[in-house]
Amino acid sequence: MHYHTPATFEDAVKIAAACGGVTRFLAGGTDVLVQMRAGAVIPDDLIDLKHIPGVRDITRTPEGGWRIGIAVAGAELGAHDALCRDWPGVVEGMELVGSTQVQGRATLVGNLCNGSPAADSVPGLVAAGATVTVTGVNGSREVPVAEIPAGPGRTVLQPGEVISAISLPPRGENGGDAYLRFIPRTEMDIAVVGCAVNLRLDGDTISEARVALGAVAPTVITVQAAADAIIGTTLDDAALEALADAARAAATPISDKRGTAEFRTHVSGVMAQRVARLAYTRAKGAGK
Amino acid sequence: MAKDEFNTEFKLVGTRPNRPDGLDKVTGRARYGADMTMPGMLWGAVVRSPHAHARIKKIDASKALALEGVKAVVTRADFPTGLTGEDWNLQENSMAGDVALYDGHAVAAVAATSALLAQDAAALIEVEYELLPHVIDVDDAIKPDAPAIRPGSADHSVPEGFPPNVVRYIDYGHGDLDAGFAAADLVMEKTYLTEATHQGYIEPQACVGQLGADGKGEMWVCTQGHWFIRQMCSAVLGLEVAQLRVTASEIGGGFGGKTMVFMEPLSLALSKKAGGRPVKLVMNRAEVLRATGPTASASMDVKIGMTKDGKMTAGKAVFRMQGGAFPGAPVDSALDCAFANYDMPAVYHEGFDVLANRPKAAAYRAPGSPMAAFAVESLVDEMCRELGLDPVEVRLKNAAREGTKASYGPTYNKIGLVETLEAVKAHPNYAVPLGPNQGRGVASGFWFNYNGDTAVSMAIAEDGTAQVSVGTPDIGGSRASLAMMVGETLGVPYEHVRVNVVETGALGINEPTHGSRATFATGKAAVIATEQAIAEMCRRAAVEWDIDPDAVEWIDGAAQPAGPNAGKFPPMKIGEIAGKMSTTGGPIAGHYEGFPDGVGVSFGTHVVDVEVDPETGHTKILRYLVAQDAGRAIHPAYVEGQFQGGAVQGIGWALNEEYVYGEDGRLQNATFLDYRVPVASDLPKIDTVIVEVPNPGHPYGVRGVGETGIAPPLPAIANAVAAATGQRLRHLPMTPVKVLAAIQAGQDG
Amino acid sequence: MSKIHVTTTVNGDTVEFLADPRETLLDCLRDRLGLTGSKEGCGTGDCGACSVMLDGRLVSSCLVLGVEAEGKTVDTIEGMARGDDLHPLQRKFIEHAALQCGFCTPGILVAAKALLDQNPDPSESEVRYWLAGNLCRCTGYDKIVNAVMDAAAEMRGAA
Amino acid sequence: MVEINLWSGLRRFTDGELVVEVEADTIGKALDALIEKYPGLAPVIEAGISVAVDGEITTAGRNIPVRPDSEVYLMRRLKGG
Repeated sequence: MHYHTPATFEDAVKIAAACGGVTRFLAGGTDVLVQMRAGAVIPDDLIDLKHIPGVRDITRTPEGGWRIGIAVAGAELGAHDALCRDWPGVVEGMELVGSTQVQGRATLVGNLCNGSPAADSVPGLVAAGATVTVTGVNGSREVPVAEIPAGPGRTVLQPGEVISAISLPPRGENGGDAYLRFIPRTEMDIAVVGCAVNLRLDGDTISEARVALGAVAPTVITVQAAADAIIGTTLDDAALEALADAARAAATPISDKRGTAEFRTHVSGVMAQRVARLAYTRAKGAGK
Repeated sequence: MAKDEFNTEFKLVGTRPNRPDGLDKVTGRARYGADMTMPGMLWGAVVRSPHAHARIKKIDASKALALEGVKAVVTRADFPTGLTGEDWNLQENSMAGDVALYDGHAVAAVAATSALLAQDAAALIEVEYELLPHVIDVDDAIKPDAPAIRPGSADHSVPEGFPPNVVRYIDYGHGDLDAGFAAADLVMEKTYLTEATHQGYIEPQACVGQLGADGKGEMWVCTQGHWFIRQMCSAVLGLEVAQLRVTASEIGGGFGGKTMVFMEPLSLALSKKAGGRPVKLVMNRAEVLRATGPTASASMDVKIGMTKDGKMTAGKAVFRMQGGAFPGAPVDSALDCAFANYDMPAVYHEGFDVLANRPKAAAYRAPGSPMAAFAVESLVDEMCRELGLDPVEVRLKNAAREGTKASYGPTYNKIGLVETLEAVKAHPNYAVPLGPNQGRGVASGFWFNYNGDTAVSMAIAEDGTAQVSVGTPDIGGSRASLAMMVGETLGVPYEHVRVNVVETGALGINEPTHGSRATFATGKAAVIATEQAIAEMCRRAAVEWDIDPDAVEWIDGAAQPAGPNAGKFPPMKIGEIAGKMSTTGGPIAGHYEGFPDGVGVSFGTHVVDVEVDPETGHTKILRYLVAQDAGRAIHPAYVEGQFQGGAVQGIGWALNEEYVYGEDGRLQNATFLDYRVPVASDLPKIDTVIVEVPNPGHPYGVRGVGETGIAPPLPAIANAVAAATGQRLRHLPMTPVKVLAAIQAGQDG
Repeated sequence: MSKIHVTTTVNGDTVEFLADPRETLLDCLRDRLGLTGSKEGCGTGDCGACSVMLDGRLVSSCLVLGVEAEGKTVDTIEGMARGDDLHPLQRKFIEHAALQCGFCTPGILVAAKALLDQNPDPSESEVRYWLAGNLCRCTGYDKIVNAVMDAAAEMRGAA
Repeated sequence: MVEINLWSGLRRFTDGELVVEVEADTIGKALDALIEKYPGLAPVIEAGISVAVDGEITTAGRNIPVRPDSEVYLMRRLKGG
């Protein structure tokens, strides 16, 4: 295996393009190293992106959003007060990935590119309307996070393409987001169901909402019907009931070692309600 | 015995000194299995079957052997033939013969100059398989038309005409069962299921083995018992036992799983083939889970009769257990434990040891007892609910006591079950009011404890300090408790005693640290050896004083004339006697070789409060209490540690731990990510009460404490979940999926 | 497959080693530098036995490549005591019988120190969640949590 | 004479007897006498058993003394974790 430490993303994609065999980009490494250890993937070329300037930075964009470097670890997100104030749901999703130790390494982009439908950080990013910058030999383009996953373990990235940054929109007024997942233990598990809600209030009434579900479909999904169920409401009992129904209707889970389809379907409604309440409370708090 | 009355005031016993291995273990200096390197050492890797059941048609290692730095490849063809019985089982499990019997079964091994190279070489070994039908579940495996895994492997106990995978059959009991059930007001019969779990020690198996062409070998290995490793490796490889010298490393947990060989013989076989260079083999976690001892899975029918005032009149247990592709599921001890808590006029037990395409089961903490406790203690709780009776009072009413004829036959000596039940009744946890969706569960458990072959040697050093050589690896602090008992007996400070776990060349055979035997058996042996040394020191003093040795007694670490008639001499301290030993007759030592008698059984009672999330089925442990009879706690902190550790393993078994197999017979959760042992945030404090009903068979009253604690959590939590939800879960683990389904079904799960 | 020369600082000492790029930092600490205090319990970041500090941040050294340590600072269990002076956590672990087999102990000590360095007064719940990635199979965690809490209290008193 | 209590599965080898009286003053002699009386028990005993004498279970102990009033039970071989 060859180990590369390019100084720019352009160099990184050039190296990737020149490599004939199995190539992996290395950021936090918490998935790549596990796959190497298991013998599942032993890359011929491993391209470490952490030597590229800026990849560890979290910066405010001129519009008031955020640009997050691809090697920012979960623990660094959690330590960034202003980001946590704006997008607590995005941060808490990332912070649920693995242990404290894994938090010292794991990254948003790595979690996204691993392609797991159960990735904890992805529903929050999707609900927030986050985008990523995809860099290839022919330049860069902005792609919504929601469009990156293509199926379990797969993304739409082409060989040689790499994500070079992740961007969150401006939080704006009276907004709140949240992520919760269901796991059998209290920590250290893969989500059996994950749900993120991002909403905005006009007074007590929800004026905008996005609902994303994880681990109940081949990719993280955006559930418009679930958002519609709570938009225009004050998140009263009827709205919550409609939200749960919409979430369950959208879920098309499989049964596997971590849970049955029936369980996942039911719990997606439970999680949606709990997350919506949390996001609503945060949005109310944000208004004060 | 020096102190066979139990009102003695002790100086050391019952205190909490720091453990002698503590400094090494908090600084990273302690050397475990994988921490050893030897000059000229090679690294090994093992090729394992990806199939649950497959004929091995061809193994081609030519590509691996062509790699520079690859020094040896071994397959079953490199092992001796003609083994029988358990020796053959161990050999077959170490390395598959004609047929791979489970996912993870070793089929070849390779040694090379680096770990990575060995792994790369292993990946290049090509194995051609012919798939055979497999069976995983015990209730499938016992069917008459199940794929026969090893025809002809049933032993003498199995009557003609039994299904092909039944390899042992047990039935026994006493009393008039029909009359017992007829005398009952309520008879209930239910079926309970438990899944296979793994010991889950954090240190994977690791060893460095060296074997020369002259048949002499050495091994460094993490194990609960290095004499067992020596005997088993010798049997598997056809070596002379005494030519193999085995040293036990520090051990990173075992819980029964490190009492037999897995890949250890492979390191020796590779070493021999590589010209005698030492070969290090270290399992990864997936190998540990796929190929080392899980426990059995069980399917159990239990029937109990009870009068309306709670007297148990009869009990019947029919247990089916699979212990992998080899005989050895702990169905007999499970049956023995089933009704051991109770004084019942009639009991009957029937057991089936069944083969399935899974790894060979190893012992796991009180083998069989947790499954039995789950079935019986759940049913007792169901009947208490049905009859509106208090579960602790019913247990007290039926509790086994001194003089009770045990369900497994003999009559109990002094035991402490009643005392544990009284202890939980008196504990504040038992009185905490519960809120919505919360429930409290109670259950008791039992383990025999064990003695086993034991050899100990102790010697006095020139300055009067003492060394004790033992053969039971220290897993939970036994070096501390042994030093305390020796120090107490010798009348010297704890710090003056050093306990060493020595290699196989230094003592007669020792059984492993298993069966909760280290503090009992090695402890008793060490005390007897110490008394020998004391007798010798008294003799030396007598010679010096020119009086009869019988006129000398040993008090507070010194020889003293035994009364005014013996003569007037100032006490001769141990240091003084030791300082002149070279001129008074040479070394002063004591030793013990034997099978220490006087084992005392241990009962425990646990109380757990849970809260169940009615929307997700998630169970949270709110409070947990262990009360167990320790006989006497030598080092109370380590006794508490055994109680707490056992309870938490039981909690894992009850809630989340299980082997999950796919339709293809492959283990799906061979990682700590998906084999879900309890983590710190899952748990509350584990409260403990050390009950002390001293064991008359031990000089300090010790009963083994290591194992009993894993049994009660399974039923206690099931009983608590039933109390919280109104639903009875009879299939472990009680995952959120199962609990939610039971809640939703709204009827008996 | 050529090896890569790595220079890094481990427990305050500048060290050099040759690493195959596939080797983890844990492999390199143990097999190249003889620092076997960090343990491998899983190799997948699920058990915490290999916990070390990398540039001041708690990581699983089984999820870091050895070559990634180039120019960085690594602190392991072997560097926790200052000469004969044990860190309060190390002392409290012995006093509270917070270890049985001791295999998980180095990783838990490194992780617990990382917690107390950033939060000198954690609640019991915070300790339990921080250490959720450090598996212990012997103790049931009870005495570990007690030892961390007691060490924290002592360190606050001493500060 | 001492009474040896068998487990019921062994009845197949003892003409249905569950309690067998043998002349012996040690466990070893008792086991030998059992085998002599019922040769079908030989593989069971040779495969390894435990013996409970007056409530105490032991695996070894051919030399353990038994008296006419001793309570003796044959049990399946015990091991621990």
